[in-house]
Amino acid sequence: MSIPILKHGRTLIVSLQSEPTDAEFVELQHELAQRVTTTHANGVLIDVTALEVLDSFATRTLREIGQTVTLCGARAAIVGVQPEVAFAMAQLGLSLDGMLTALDLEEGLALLHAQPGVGVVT
Amino acid sequence: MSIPILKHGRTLIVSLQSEPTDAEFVELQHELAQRVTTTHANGVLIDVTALEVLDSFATRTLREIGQTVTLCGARAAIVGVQPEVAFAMAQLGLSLDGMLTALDLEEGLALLHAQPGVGVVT
Amino acid sequence: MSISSCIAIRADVDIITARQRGRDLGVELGFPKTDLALIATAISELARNILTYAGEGEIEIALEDVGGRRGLVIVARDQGPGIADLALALQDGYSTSRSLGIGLPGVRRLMDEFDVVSEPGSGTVVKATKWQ
Amino acid sequence: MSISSCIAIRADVDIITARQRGRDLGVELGFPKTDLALIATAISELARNILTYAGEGEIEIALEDVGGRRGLVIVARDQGPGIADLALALQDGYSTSRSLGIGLPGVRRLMDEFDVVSEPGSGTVVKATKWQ
Ligand SMILES: Nc1ncnc2c1ncn2[C@@H]1O[C@H](COP(=O)(O)OP(=O)(O)O)[C@@H](O)[C@H]1O
Ligand SMILES: Nc1ncnc2c1ncn2[C@@H]1O[C@H](COP(=O)(O)OP(=O)(O)O)[C@@H](O)[C@H]1O
Repeated sequence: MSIPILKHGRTLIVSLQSEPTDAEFVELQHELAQRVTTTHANGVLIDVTALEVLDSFATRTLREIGQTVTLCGARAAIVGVQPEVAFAMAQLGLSLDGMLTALDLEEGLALLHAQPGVGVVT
Repeated sequence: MSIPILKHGRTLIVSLQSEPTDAEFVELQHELAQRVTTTHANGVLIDVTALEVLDSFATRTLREIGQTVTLCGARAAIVGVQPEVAFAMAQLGLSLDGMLTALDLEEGLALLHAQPGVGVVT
Repeated sequence: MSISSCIAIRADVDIITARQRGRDLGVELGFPKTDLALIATAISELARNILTYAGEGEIEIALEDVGGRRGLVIVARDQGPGIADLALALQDGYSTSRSLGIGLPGVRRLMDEFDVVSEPGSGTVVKATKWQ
Repeated sequence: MSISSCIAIRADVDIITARQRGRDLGVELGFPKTDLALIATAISELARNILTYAGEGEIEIALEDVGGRRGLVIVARDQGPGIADLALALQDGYSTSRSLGIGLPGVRRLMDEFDVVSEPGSGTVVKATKWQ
């Protein structure tokens, strides 16, 4: 696995440092679902601060990651979408509907912990 | 009724041990609605840890169970969706939107109790 | 090693038998766990369509070997009413029953190759392949 | 200053190379940050379509200068199957793959000018321009 997944308490944190390829995005989806179950995580944070593009493929995969992780019983949030990236996504017609979003990792953690059932059990 | 429903405090617990047939799923839906009302339950937990497939029929029925139980005044949560199952559901285009999900029975109980109106009365 | 298996689909228990058989063959072929779930889910959707729309039919599960590249093939076959508008049937959300309408387009997403042959009056054959 | 760049699209990493190259040229031309994101996103969508539908092709990124008005031009070119129904392909949500179907109509919205030439059997050429 080329994209590292860190664990902080019961939250898995993924910082996308360089633009992932399509294959790496799909691998991340598999890996995160596995890890949520095996490590008993209740939250997943994906930091996209470093990404200059979120195209339709990346967006669809992030949405699927959110769905997969939620099905497994955790919550996922995307943090750090840059303003230019958000603007391009909106123009393209894309949204992260149904996903939690926050400014940065710190706010993302706070947001996850404010979800029912996530903050209470530590 | 082939699928046993256990009672733990005011929570009904269903552990699906073998793959239910379509007819058993529908029977479970009826049965749970009845039981919520007759036993005065305020929460329902459905454990799908043992299931290797949740196809569109199973997913629709689980969502309907969630809706039915909610209409009867309780809350339902699905626990133990396996990572491979979650991945396949996301690929198929399915989600458990609008339902509570948790990692396992223990967390499911905690999640139900964190819901407004469920935790207070025990 | 069993290389082909045919399951008659006549009742809802047959759906479970069919997907279990698909899983078993997948395990024998050494498919990873994620693919096993995709294969079993695809079989489940196709078998239920047979039951719902044709009443009965069969699911064949076989090993395909094309120049050393191995795959698992699912063939769902029935003599039912067939599909009048295939393009429509392959769209997400289209259903002539009270169902979700994501069976066919979903199976296409789950598998690597996907093919439907159907004519009104002469039944439906869906073939879907997962490569190793 | 480089005024034109051509990137062969054969694998998913090439998508990243192509949009990076587009960004770089945009920076050289002095495009604002917002436009750089729009350009990179458009390149990404067109490059992925080449990979998905034609298997391989190329992305050309060039500077256009029309009477002192400068723009960045993206040309996506492949010898793939072509697009049978262009009007349909330009509709939001229409896709023949498991995709979202907003690539082509989306690129049209992202850029200032947009043009597709495609015939079944003779490949596809998409040209899109962002003016400064
Ligand atoms: N085996 C079949 N025989 C006849 N019609 C079928 C068959 N399978 C699918 N169809 C038609 O295609 C439509 C779409 O199928 P599908 O995408 O699986 O959704 P769903 O089964 O949820 O309706 C069905 O509503 C039905 O009209
Ligand atoms: N380079 C291409 N070659 C052949 N067909 C294409 C090409 N680009 C797009 N298409 C066709 O146009 C449709 C719509 O494309 P697009 O809007 O980008 O959506 P998507 O790629 O998500 O399907 C595609 O599904 C495909 O059928």
